[in-house]
Amino acid sequence: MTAGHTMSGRPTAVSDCILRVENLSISFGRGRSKNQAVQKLTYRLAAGETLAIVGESGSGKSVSSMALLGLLPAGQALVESGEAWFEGRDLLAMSEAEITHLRGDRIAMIFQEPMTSLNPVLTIGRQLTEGLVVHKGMSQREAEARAIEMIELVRLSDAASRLRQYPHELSGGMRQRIMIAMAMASDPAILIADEPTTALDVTVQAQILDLMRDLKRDFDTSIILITHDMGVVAEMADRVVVMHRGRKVEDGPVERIFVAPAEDYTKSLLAAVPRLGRAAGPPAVTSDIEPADDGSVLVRARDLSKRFRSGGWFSRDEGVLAMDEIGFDLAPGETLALVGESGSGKSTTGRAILRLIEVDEGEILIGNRDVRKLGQASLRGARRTMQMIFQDPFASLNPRMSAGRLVMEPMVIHGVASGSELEDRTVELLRRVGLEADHMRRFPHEFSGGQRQRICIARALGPGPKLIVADEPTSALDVSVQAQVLDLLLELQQSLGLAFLFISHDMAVVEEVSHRVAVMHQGRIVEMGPRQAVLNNPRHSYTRTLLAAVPMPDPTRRRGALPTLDVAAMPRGPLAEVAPNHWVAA
Amino acid sequence: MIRYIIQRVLAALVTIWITTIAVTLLIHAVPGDPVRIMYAKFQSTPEQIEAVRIALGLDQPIYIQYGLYVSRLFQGDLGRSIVGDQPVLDILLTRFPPTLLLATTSLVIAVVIGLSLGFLAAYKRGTVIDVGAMVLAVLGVSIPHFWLGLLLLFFFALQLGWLPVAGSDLRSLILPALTLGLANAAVLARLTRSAMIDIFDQDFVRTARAKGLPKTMVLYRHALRAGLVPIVSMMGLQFAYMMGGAIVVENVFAWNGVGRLAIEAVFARDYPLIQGFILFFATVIVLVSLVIDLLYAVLDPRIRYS
Amino acid sequence: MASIAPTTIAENVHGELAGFWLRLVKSPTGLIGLLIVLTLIATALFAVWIAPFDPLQMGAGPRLQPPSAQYWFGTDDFGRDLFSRVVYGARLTLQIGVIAVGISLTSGLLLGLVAGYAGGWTERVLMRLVDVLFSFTEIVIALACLAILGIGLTNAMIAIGIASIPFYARVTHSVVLVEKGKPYFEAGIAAGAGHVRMIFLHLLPNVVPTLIVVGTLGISTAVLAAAGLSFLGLGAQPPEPEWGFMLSSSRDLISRAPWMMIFPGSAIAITVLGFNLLGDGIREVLDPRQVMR
Amino acid sequence: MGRPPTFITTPILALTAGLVAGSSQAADLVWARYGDIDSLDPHRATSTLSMQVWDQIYETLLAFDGEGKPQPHIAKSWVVSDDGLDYTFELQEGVLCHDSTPFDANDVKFTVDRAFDESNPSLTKTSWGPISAVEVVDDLTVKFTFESKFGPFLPFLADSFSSMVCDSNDPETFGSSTGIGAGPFKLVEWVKGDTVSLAKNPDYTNYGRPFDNKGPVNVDGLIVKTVPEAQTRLAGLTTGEIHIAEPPFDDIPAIKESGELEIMVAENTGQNVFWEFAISRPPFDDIRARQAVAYATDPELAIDIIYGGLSQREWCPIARGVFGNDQEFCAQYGYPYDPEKAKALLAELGYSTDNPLETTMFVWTGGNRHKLAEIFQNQLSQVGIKVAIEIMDIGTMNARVKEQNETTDETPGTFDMMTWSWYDPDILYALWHSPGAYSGYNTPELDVMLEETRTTIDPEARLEKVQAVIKHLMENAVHVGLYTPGWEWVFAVRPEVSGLKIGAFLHPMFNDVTIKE
Repeated sequence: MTAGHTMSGRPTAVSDCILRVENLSISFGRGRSKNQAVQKLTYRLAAGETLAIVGESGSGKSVSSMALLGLLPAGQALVESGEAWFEGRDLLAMSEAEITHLRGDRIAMIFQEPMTSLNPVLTIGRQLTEGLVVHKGMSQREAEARAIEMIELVRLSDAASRLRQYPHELSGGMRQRIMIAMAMASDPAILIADEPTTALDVTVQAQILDLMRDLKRDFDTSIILITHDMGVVAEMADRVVVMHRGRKVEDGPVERIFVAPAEDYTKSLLAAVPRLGRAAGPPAVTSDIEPADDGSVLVRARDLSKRFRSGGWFSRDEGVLAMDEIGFDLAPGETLALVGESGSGKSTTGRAILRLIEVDEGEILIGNRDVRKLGQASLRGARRTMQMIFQDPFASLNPRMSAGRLVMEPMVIHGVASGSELEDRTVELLRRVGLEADHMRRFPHEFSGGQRQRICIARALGPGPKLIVADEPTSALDVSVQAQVLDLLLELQQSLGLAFLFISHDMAVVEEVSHRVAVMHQGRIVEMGPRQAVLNNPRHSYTRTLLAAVPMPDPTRRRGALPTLDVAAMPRGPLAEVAPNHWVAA
Repeated sequence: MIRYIIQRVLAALVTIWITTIAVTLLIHAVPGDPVRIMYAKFQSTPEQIEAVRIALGLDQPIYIQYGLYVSRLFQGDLGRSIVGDQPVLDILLTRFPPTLLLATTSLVIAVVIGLSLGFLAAYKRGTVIDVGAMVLAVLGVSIPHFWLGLLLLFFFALQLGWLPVAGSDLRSLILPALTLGLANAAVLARLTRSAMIDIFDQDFVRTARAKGLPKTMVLYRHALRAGLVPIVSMMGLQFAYMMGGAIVVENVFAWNGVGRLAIEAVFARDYPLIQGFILFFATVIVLVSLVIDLLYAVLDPRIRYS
Repeated sequence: MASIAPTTIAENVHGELAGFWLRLVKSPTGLIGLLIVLTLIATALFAVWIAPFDPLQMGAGPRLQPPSAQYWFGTDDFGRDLFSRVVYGARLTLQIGVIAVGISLTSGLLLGLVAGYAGGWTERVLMRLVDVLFSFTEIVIALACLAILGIGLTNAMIAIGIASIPFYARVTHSVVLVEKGKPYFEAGIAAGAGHVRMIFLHLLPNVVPTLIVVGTLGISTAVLAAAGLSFLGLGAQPPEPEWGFMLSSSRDLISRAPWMMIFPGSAIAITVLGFNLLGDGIREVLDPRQVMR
Repeated sequence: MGRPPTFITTPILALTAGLVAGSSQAADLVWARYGDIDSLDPHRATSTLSMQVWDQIYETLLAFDGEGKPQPHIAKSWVVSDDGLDYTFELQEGVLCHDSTPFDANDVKFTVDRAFDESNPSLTKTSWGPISAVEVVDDLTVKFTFESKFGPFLPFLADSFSSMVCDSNDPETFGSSTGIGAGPFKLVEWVKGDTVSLAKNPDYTNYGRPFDNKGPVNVDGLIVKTVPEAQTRLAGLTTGEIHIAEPPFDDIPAIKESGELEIMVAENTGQNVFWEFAISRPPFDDIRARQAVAYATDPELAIDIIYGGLSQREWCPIARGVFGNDQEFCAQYGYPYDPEKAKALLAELGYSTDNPLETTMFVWTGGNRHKLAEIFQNQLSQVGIKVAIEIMDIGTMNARVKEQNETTDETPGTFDMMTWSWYDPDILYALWHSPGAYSGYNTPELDVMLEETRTTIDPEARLEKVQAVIKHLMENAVHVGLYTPGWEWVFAVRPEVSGLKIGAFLHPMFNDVTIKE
């Protein structure tokens, strides 16, 4: 961890306040279905300051910011009370015309989903220049010149040709840069960023955060950063407002919040955040389960390759290479983490092992049975020993079946038990994952995200599997719930001796649960080895970049500047053993 | 884009090819002897009927028949109609244009009224305008267009005498076009409303508002322009409904299009004419949908530059 | 999003169904639609008691009598009581709707389910066939069927049933594709479920709600189509009191006896409106978010 | 020209203006009818609709006078041999076909030879009679030779079924798109199912037809439009787009009161509407079933409801005004309305209202006939005969009736409301002499009686023969007369049109017609 990155952009003195929000209350719906989204929220934003508003989903953090610009849906939302003083005027009292004039000019906003925030049928140039023409009265040519200038500022190559491109021709990261260029073009006093990097890969997130910090310095803009990621808060924020169920829990300078949080909620929030590098210190209690070390192998994968062809009968292009000579072993009771960014092929590999996807070539042995040779019927039988948990708790349960029925399903299929014995096993499994017997009769839509994931786990345990492929099981959950589910998985591995193929993009979570880690990039494993070695002593440039990009939930230890990564020159050859059981692509 | 065009053109050709097969099989699906039923009108002797059966190639195995039918098709010979003992192609060429004229005029009316009503209802979602427009639309969808035709005929032609009851000139096009146009305007309004509501919920509309663009620019440059893509894709299906509706409406107003011809052909079980009619009808719809598909590609850059 | 599907578990189905009816009656469209449809069913069932005269009896009253206290809808040119004919017409209309939709819904469901579930070449061939049928439009397929089967009301019902199979196949296919994409489907396969179990336990229960909505709307389309065919003389034959046929025979007397045209026409319109509103109502209750196009 | 139409300016007008030109010039006479002709070829159709158009395009050798007697026309004189087997005709000089080729004996021979063509004979071949030879003596003289005496030959030569076809016709397109004759009008174009456009024949001279105008017609052209919907025809009449048309029967009283249009009712139409049964198989192979239908139907009530006095009950198998028609004589063997008798007959056959006899009634389109059929359907259902109605054009009906008589499978036999118009009792020969127009009922005994009606020339003797045939047909319920006239005999004419004459046996002629501006 290269320390010593010089701190720039920290405001020396707290100059006068640019935005003062007093007693803001917002509610949705009326009568019985009314819900109080924000209650009496009060906070200040100083000039040149980055204020982070942090909270879990449903805390009202983005609703309160949207209200400032009058962007809440007119029909449903109601600003019950509150004032928002900006440049001597109350934003909440302005007419639609006045606030429209101010939006995009004095206060700009960027959003979470870059893929859908740009109009797919209009060119980038048109969408960049229209704001300038409206607010600054520029001519089309002047606006285009300004737009090119901004594109270069957000570090995108050949800016001029970008104007004629359409959004679908750019990647997620590039589109977010365009959104930032669009917002900063009119040199706004305040930039509101609603979870700007949540949807991006961690390396791209790091670049965007660096860009935002530099732009804030150059344009002397104050930023309201809305996020749920404590790492991003620690890295970017000068001051923090913590929100929970519509209320401000506490606010204050970022160091004070992280080191000495006043409220219990903040304490529990910080405690639940998985911290990368904890493994560097004394081994934490949770991840010391030793896999069977008698050399027996549960899963043996060799040279797995898979190419996805696109298009109809006549497509000439050869499509995307999702898996390229993937090979690894997995011992009973062991957890191997497959980590990498989107498009790295990690979840494809997970599904290929279970033959939910057929690989083009390669060999898969599970409990020394060649899975690829099994006919349909015997494959279905073999599925008893290998189960799967999914990322999206809301969609991975059949909405038409009650919880009990869902958990019973695999057991019924494999004839594990029937009649009253089946009932008892189901109740026992539900209790095992922390639910009660009477949950049996309820339907999926009546459970929270965390409870649903528990049902999925109970379902997977039913037929007594040896291997569980967990595809990003906690990434859709709030941080507090995530911690409980991870603990449950580790405890089950301990008591049932389960082997996990754990797929994730979150290095901190990987560090907490895995015995061994395999880092994947564009379909290949570039580094694989024990967690300790790979995370603390990465030998491959991509692993190093990946680790460096992870924002640290500790304001004192600032992340170093991102090492420049030359993807083309990166070694991608077959793995060589550089240390005991520690392999790196040559 | 090129690949999209090729795909669409190929799909259209395959559709027409399958149509020719279906049309050839049609005559064999007839219970009893189709030739005898068709030529009963001319009290032909059994020998004459046998001669016709051979001329039509009905005694040949299916695939040879199909070959015969297609080879004759390319020479423009769709066989001779029983009713007027005239080449089917000539009849269709004279009777199709009025139907196309009626269908296109009605489509224009439906688009003009339907789109504006749907767009307005979506924009003013939840207000009294939206509810009013949608009540009108659900009524429009429920009123049978042949009854609407009779009502318009009763008021405008018989009571007020403003418009002719029937005829083949321009003034007698107004009532049938209005009947078909209004009926389908209601359908279009409902479809446009749900399409535009989807668009208004999109993130890029919120971005446009967040950029402080004036309401009209948000509505027309962003929302409507993006809404055109799904709406245009509906036009293909809508035109097919128009042509279907025209068949019935023509019989209300004695509009001398192919609709009346088709009904007479069914009554007289004039199979060569029915076969020709189905082939023509399907081909017209396939070609129009192809044109609309290509227009759709031009409108949507995601396809134009894929 | 409450679900109505006939879940395989009996436990709280009762609770769920009751909840459904409660919400349906609460929404105005659902309520009006339900009332109209119930009145139609009642009229059809108790036609014998409701109708004051025998619908076929000529000379039941003076010819071409305008609506009066004794003849609520007036009489036609044979002196038959129009109100009784419209009442008995309800029975035919219901038959048309149920039989036509029965044919098209079941075959369309099967076609769409197989195409969607099988995927690959079967899907491509089946859906290409459906597109071909679509380019024929429903009325042309109906005409072709009538040309083959011969004219008449039963043949018209079958023709309309066959003609709307492509519509149901396409709807089922698109819903199956959506459900197949959801993780719970992959979870079922991962759990080791066979094809039969996947289709009937996982896929069908999630496809059925949409089909209930589409089926209800389909009845109104079928009634409209059948009335259209009878209006052209291809469907109902004399003396059947079918509304479309009554409308076509009213055409010659349109200026002398407009009531002969107004009442059957409005009967069709109200029935179609009823089923449309009921369909919209059910859709609102089932899936408020997904505005089914 | 009716109420001046105020335009509703709708956007579509601008869009489609001028695409479809108006269809008729000012001085054209527009005659709208419920159906179209079947063919322009007099040998390929038998419908009245077709015959009425042949009258305008083709000439006949002789012409009927006011009372329906054949007079010289383009055949200015003729000689009959003593044995009645040879007829020699002298033709008028200078008669031209529409393509200005001369009309002469060769054209006559061409027409007759074509009618007797082996492979494709004329549908009305029998009505020409047993001609054994046609000889062109010289350009203006033609001689017919017969195998046996044939009384009805001369009246036939005045009927449009003997229309003379010019030999310059192109066989490929004759009948479907071309038709050259020597009549008062020339064919311009036939748009199937829509319009037959005819233009004035400038070189026409009227020798024997009973009209004042001896030269070409006064109007520029005659447009014969097909407008199936009666209301549409009425509307056309009121707005002036149509000059002559059959109005909706239900509106005739109102039209008469308003006096806006002149109502003309044709007399002496020679039309006869009658029940005819398929006797090849049950149920109508049994005379009791046929009689049950006759007793169970009340034509008097039906025609009163539908035609309101414009048509009369007809007891005889041949129409009023035709030789041999005698209401009292026919009534003795007729079938008065007697539902009880019908029920009794049906009971004998094992049928009743609970277990009805099921059959199908063929009816042809137009003239409110489908409504008549519904009344009969209702009357028959009251005695226990369940009838499905099948409506078709007359050409198809002729064929289907013949087909029914020739099939002997188990499907129940049908019956039909057949209609024929003929100027001579010889129609009974055409209908019932084996094999018969519909290969229906025939017996050797009836054949002999029918031949005698042809060979006995003396009127009193022929009357006895004809009445014997009528008695036989009615007693066996083979040909049960219903009403006459039955179709297209009512015309509504616009006030500015004068001079329309409707010749005997329903031949509207336009020679004297003028249109006042």
